[in-house]
Amino acid sequence: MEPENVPSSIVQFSQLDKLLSLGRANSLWPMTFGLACCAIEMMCTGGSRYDIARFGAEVFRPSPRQSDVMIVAGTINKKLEEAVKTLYDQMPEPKWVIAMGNCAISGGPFKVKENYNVVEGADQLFPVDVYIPGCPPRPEALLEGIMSLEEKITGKRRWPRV
Amino acid sequence: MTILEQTQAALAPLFPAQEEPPAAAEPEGEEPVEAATSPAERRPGVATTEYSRQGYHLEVLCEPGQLVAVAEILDRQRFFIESIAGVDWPKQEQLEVVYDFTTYEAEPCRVAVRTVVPRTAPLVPTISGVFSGADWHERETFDFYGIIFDGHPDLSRILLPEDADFHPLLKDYMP
Amino acid sequence: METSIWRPIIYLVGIMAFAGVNAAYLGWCERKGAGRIQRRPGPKEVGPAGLLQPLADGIKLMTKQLLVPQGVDGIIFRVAPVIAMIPAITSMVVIPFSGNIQARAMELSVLLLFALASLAMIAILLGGWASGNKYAIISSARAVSQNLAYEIPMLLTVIAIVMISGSMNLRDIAIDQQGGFWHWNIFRFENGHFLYMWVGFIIFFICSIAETNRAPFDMAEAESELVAGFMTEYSSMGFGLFMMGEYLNIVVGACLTATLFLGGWDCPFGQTPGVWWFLLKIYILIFTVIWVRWTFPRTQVYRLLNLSWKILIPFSLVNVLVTAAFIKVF
Amino acid sequence: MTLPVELRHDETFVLNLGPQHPATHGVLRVKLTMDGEYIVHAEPVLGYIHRMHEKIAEAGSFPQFMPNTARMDYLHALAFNHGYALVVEKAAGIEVPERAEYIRVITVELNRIASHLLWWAAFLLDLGGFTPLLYAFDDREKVLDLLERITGSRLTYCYMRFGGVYNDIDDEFIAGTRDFIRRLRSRMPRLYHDLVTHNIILIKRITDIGFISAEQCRRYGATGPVARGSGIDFDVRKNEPYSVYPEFDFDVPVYHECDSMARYMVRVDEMEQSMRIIEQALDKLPDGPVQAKVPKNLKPEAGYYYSAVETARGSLGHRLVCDGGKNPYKLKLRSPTFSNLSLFGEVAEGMLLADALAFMGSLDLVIPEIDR
Repeated sequence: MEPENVPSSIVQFSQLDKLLSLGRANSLWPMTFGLACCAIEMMCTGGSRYDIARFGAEVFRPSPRQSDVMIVAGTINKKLEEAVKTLYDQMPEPKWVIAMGNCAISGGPFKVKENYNVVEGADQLFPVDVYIPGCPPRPEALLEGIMSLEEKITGKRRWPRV
Repeated sequence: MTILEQTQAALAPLFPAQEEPPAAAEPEGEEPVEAATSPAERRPGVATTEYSRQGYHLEVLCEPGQLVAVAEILDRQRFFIESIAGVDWPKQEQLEVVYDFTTYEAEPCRVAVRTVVPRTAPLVPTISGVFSGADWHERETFDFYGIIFDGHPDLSRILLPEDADFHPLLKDYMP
Repeated sequence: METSIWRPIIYLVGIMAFAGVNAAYLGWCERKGAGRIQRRPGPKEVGPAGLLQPLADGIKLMTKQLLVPQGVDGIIFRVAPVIAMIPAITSMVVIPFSGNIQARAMELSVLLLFALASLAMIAILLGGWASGNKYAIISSARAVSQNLAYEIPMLLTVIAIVMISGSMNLRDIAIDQQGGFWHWNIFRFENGHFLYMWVGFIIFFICSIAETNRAPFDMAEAESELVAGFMTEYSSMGFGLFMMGEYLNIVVGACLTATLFLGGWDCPFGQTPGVWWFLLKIYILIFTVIWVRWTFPRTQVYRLLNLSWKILIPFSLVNVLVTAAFIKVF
Repeated sequence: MTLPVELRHDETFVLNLGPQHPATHGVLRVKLTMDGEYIVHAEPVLGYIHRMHEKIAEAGSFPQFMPNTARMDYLHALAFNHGYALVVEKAAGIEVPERAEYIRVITVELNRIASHLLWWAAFLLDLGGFTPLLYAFDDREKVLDLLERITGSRLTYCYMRFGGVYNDIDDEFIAGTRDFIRRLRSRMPRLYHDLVTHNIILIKRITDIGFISAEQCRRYGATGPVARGSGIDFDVRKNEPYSVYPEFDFDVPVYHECDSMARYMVRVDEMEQSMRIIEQALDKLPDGPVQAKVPKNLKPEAGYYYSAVETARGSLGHRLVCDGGKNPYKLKLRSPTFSNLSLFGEVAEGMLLADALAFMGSLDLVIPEIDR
């Protein structure tokens, strides 16, 4: 994947900016926000085997005010829509969103023609930074998603892609 | 006497039309199975069903007006409510409500109670006064089918948003 | 004194550095320690062994948007985290790190410490109240009742110590215990009688965990009940300051325990005393606090209060009486 | 423990617990009317993860709905697979080969252990104990490895087929399962009981909390560990045996204390019973095919069918109505936690907030299963 072309800001502090983005990328605190099946895999990612703590991202904050990244782990439906939007708005900048699983990407298995209740993708509500496909994605996939987000923030990848 | 027979005996007085001996009632019990697609033709009554095939022992077809009485009898027999299911029969212009009851006793006994109401005026009395658990099940059935449970303490949307104006499980509903 | 201008500056810098490093790196210790207990590596990718993790967290927290939600009491909301932080740092002034490392040897330093400790509770109360969030308000009410309940047994045990040492000066109390672990207050003999001060030590340690709102007494920020408690509405460094204040309170609590009961900077075997012994003792105590947190489930509010009012306070009262009796009567 | 205080209804406030709250395990919302920390009135609000499963069932053919079943109760997905397969097999009159039945039992029970482990972890998390979560996940990962090996997925299995299972098990799976049972048995006393079950804080915290009487269970239709913790000896596997469960010797743990601790103990004991079932099934495992011949286009006879299975949370019912077509005409799912949760409001009244959350944790809620 080519490095993304990030538009430069008006005022630049090149070295400082790099430091800031490094700091942010290495301290991504997700919100405790499980929706459905994917949330279980999200919990597994925090478990001893996968240990999301290695990247400093294990601090699951229950309050949106203190979290940096919202992992949308599951299906959003029409009743929940408003709540999820509110949670997103409550997060302070800079904030990122990871759409975990097919439901959060597009509605997944619920994107059918009888669909009367499921929002077809989190990106219909707010911008999404990283998409992790799978139903549900494996914990490794979530780690990869976290690393992709780091790459997006700093422009550098932690480890070479395998 | 097994629970099944007890229940059958307790329910029998509700359906005076079925005064024939039980032997005669047996074949009639099979009838609703074949006639599933046309609920309109069924007659009220109690009938045993083939457990190994259908998964329940007793089937009660009743008028909506008899529901509370049936529920009270089942309550006395220490049954509990498992679920309430709505079924939509648009061709017959009917809505059907299927109640499932079972018991904690060691001997299995499942009772299905079925009743039909016209699609245009779906009004069924509530049994939430008898079984508290029926409360949410009835709300759900109302949510999905628009069946009004008369006398329900709080018949509101349970699964769909409060402002939803449709009943999604009706066969003719398409978003 | 000729060095009068340099002395405060050196101590100011020293204390600030000590506080800052502790506040930042105790978080790392906690995460690593939790990892150890839970059979996983913990932070390890950010810098060697994850040592740069607190730096990254700090940078992130400092550069995050400082959100002041609508409907909060703006001034108090902004001031509360600072109030949480300041008393913890100020407390360090009177703590004797060793025989000759102490910023100020005040006569009533024990009293000053407890006065400052109460301020930390006020910070929680203000923060929770100003947020205007229902969870935060419940949390601050809990914090106040908890701190009130636990300050009493804590002070009562300290009274016993003060009676033994005959001083309210932390330095004097520590000097009084020099010369090996059998002189420490926890194993104190007086007139040939063993004083059972270990009871006081346990009460004091439990109280200091409760005072710092640590698990299993973390009622105020009980995550699964009150979301994030009084910090629910705080973002960025407001939250960061509360966190740092909490860690500093643990440090102060450990320092106090070490000075009052474990002989301060005294070497356990009667050898050369020094600041390293003091640091060793406080970090052992801090590790115990972390260990307790990751082992026990949280208790209940009323059980917590019952524990204090029905068990700890009577015991510490008896402790005071017995100690007085041993000193005066026998 | 409900304290004898007089609740003053004039100074109450409303506290919204959820839909995003760490203790609700998903997106349940509970509207609490509070007086200080006492709950005056509790009303669960459902539907935040309603995903139209019943509508989707009517739209597709019979096999097409199988993947959906796993996405309802993702913690005990195989039991949902099993329940759906059972009802369709009943309707279509399909015989299942014996080996397939055994494999079904083994996998369902393994999955039950995984589900109980996760409940255990999440319950302790509710009570503020974080470390047990990771120990339980450690063991749970082993189960997931085993199941992944034969089903191909970690969480949302689509393993059962009408008339059998998708994949045969091999020696490595059998050896791995035996290993896992040995491992869990050896870890149970030290890691689970010494650390948690016998912990005085936990015992004080959940004993006498959330009293549900047997009569209350019956009125609300509670099943599973919730009912068994209230002294009701009801387990579909025993009361109404399906599959090959009658061939195994296992007990149904029943506790009469009716509190959260009783429900806790029921689940912990059930893990041991599941291990017993798996061991016996592995010993008796017959040879043979794992999939019966089933017509491609399944068209069960018109009629009403019901099947019940015991999931980790209670009795799961499938009410199937067929009209002779290739789609289920109506499929209603009787989800156990829907009924179990419905008694929350009545029991939580007068409780302290923290106790109510401990009680809620002991109900073992899986929200997508409630909302379907």
